[in-house]
Amino acid sequence: MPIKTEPVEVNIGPQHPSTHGVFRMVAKIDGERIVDVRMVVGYLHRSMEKLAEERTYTQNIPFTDRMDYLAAMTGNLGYCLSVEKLAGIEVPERAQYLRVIFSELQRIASHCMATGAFINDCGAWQTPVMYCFRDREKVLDLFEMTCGARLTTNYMRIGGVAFDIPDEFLPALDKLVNDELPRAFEEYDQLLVGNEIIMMRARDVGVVSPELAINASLSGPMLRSAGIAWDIRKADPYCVYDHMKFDIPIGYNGDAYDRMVIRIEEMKQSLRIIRQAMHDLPDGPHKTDVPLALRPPPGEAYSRVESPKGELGFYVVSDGGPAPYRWHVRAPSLINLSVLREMTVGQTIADAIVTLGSIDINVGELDR
Amino acid sequence: MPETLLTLTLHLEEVLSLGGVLFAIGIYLALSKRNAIGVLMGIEIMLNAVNITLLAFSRFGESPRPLDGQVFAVFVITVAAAEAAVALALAVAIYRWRETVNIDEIDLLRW
Amino acid sequence: MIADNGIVIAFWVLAATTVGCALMVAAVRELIQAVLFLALTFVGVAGIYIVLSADFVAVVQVLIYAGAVAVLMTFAVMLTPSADRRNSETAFQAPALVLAGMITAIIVFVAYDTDWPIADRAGFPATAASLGRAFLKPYVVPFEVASVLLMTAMIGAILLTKEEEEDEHA
Amino acid sequence: MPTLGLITGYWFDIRDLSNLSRKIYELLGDAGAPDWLIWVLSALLGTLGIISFIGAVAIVNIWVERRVVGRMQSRLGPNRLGPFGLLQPVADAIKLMQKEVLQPASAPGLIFSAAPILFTVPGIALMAVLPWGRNMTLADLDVGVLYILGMSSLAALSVFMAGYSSNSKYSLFGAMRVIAMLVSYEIPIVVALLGVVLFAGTMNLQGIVLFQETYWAPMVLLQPLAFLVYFFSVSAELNRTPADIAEAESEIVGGYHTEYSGMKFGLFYAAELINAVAVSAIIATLFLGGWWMYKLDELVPGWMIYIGKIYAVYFLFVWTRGTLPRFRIDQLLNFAWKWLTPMALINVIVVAAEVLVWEESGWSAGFFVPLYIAINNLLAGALVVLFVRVLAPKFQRFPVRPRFAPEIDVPSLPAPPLMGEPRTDLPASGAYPI
Repeated sequence: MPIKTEPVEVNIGPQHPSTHGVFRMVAKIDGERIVDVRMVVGYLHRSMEKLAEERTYTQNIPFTDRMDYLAAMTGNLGYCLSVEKLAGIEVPERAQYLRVIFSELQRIASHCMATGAFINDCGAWQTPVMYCFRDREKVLDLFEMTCGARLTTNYMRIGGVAFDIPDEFLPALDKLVNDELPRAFEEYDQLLVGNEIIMMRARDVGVVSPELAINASLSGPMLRSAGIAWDIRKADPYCVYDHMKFDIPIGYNGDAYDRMVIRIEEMKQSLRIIRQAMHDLPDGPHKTDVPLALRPPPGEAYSRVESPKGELGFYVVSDGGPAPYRWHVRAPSLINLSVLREMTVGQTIADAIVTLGSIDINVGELDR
Repeated sequence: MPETLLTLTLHLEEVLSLGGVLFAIGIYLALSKRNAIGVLMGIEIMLNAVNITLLAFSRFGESPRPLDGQVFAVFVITVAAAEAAVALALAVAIYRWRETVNIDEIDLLRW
Repeated sequence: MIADNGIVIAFWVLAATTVGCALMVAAVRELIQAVLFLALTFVGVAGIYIVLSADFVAVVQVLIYAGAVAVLMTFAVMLTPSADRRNSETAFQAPALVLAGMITAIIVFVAYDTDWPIADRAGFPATAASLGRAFLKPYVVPFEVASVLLMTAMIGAILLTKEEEEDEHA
Repeated sequence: MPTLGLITGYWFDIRDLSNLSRKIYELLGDAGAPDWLIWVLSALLGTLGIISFIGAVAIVNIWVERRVVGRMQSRLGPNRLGPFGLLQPVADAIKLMQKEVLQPASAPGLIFSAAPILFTVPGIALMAVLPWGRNMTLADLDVGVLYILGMSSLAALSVFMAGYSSNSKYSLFGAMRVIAMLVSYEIPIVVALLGVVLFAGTMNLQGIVLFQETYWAPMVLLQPLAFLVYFFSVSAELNRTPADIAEAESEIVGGYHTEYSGMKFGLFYAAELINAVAVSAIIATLFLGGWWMYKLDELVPGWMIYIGKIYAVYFLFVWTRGTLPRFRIDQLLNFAWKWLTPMALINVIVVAAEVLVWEESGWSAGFFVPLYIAINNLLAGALVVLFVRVLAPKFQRFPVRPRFAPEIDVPSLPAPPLMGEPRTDLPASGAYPI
């Protein structure tokens, strides 16, 4: 005869240390166990998709910075690719290589943040996140060197990139990818991969089955952790990814631990890509000339990139005017988050926090 | 000891009276409280009062083995701890069964 | 007879605290507050034990009563629904009050009326070692019985609160 | 103890501060002060010393902890205010005092306000029985170890008061977790200290230090298992990572002190530091020899050695806090019941047998102490290995590292440059502001 208890509703967020922004999770709790979860999004809604219909194509690039502000470069890139596809603009080869270099650097920065914050959610007292920040800072230094901004870079342009790299960039990048970051990832390997406490906290927590992952249209590390090999860089290559040699890490069990180690492995693969791109980086212009008030022919285009969070898609409709008629963003944070209920019901609060941390959402992108 | 203004003294009777007062409070709690846990609190206070009495006799009383009072007090504490655990387990079990810990509703054996 | 000003003052202060807290246990309306006052009562009683030169018993009192029993009681209070957390009285309140008053009167009368055999000795020195010897020499059988009792109580408590197997699937 | 020809026993010999206080009492006694005045004054003086030490500890430890953890996190830590940021704790304290003290409208005010004050009591009360030097004990309790246990079990009640009276769900979670932890971790703590008490034959802390001095062996060598069990259990009771589930910031925001602000929160914060130091001091006394350190305590003041040892243990706590992620509550309770309690029980049985053999055989300590050091260390190692082999959670179902996808399953439909025909059914574009 169990004790009769009423489930309690607990608001996890919008003001909570572990919701990574203003996201709210209304958990119905029986003791420490979660019975039901309701997600409330929209606290950071800035109406970007509607605002974009009032601005020219070039003016919309800064919005993409501020969507996933931890991965501004890939946001820039995805949007520029879609407009280039819509307007049929050719991008110079040097710009394509630069785009690959910067989006892979951005992947490293974003995954650093995700890994550190994830272990913070596991309860480490800020130490891993500080280590990850240390390495992320080095990447951001390179961004600052190139385009003057660290976070909201606004670097990609329709038809290329905004600036060519400065002279001191390549030596600095060489030092970073051949010396500093490999050593840092070695450290992550020793400290995080196979760490018993992290395994106790993250193994079999927040499990996504392959069927659920496909049905829910998950992407990125969430999908790959379930053992499904899918990466836009391989499946639908953009820029010069088809020239690059790299491997796609996939998980075994679809749990939070798999996602963490996949992110760490992806950072190492990014280093491989950057080394190849550095080696092959051709000379030439970094940008084609595109009219400031670009008027693409009427039509629609969808292009997608593998952002650190997953498949980041931009759907642009033009009616021939100088501003997009409709602009829609397929935000991986939102779609990956949609399985939160399936992942957390039946777990304890502590596990739910770990699960949420392992999804790696970014509320700027979630609410747009 | 140097001469002080006033010498206060404490006798067995005063300690026994304290024990008596505490015991009475315990009895009042045990008899009058509606909640089973309140009753248990009364019983614990009564046991404490008895312990005070035991220790008072041990301290003041004439005895060949004066420490025996303390030995008894330790036994009382031991038994009281066991009793508290069982009584609280009973309260929880009763609550599961009857969904109340009010003793005037737990009257299955009354008539 | 204790004739040390400090100890006597300490006794009366502690006695007042203890009785006051015990009365508060009866008086407060919230069960959880009653438990907290009960913990204070236990600590006060421990102080009185020290006055009676029973340092071991006093520390055991703090450890078991204030540390364990009070915590167990708070736990039990938490397990009951919030509607039942009043500290209210049954219809026996008035008779209980009369009975308590009578018991107080009787005990105080007996305490002052009886001619107790008083030994005028100083307080005990350290009692822990001699208590330990007492437990293991003259009182070894009660000691073992007490441990068996504790074991039984533990098993009983576990059995009483254990959820039945078939209900786990419900 | 006139050793090495150094002056001793005089009031200006700081190796034993009790010389100084004795001198004061002698002066007072000569001046004709009554006995009770000297008693009260001596008690007040000792209390004042302890309280000022605690005050200094609370201030210094904020700085120490932040700097050390900062160093571990590859950053600097506070370094702006004063030399090496030493004034940072003062600024923190001033900020906390200035903050408005908020109280939930539905919180029972008395319990809510009393909880942080009561929380500081056990840590301070613990300090009274510690032996700071050969003659430096404020309260030389014969049941010191038991007193320590009783005091540390009181802290949970005030934490519970805080959590319950805050009337917030997160606070209540913290309170429930504290009680569950207390019920589980009290047992290994008591049983582990029982081993130490059995060996030393006394519950007096000074006596335990003297035992270690007599046999020239810190208790951590004689009782490694008890040390491990006590260290783990106590870091759980102290609410420090890896066992800080009661205030688990990332899960239940702040646990029992979620709703506290201003100086009430400051009291919790300071009391936590004081408790950590008190527990470090207990470990330093029981396991590391207190003020004794082979022959060093004849040269250096014992209380300095003692404070050094306290901070060495405290560093261990800071280290674990800066390194390890948190356990889940069921894992922690498992750890207490399945690992620590059996280990401590085995330890007590072994120690009882060893002490019995020692006392009955009548052979010299010079034979038994090294033998028992060897036996107990071997036993500790064997038990730890055994428990890890048998009880550690198994994760071998899946490899630790991810595998690499052999091939990407690329769908046969490459996306066309333009999806479908250009749409003509769109409404006419208005005047778009550019």
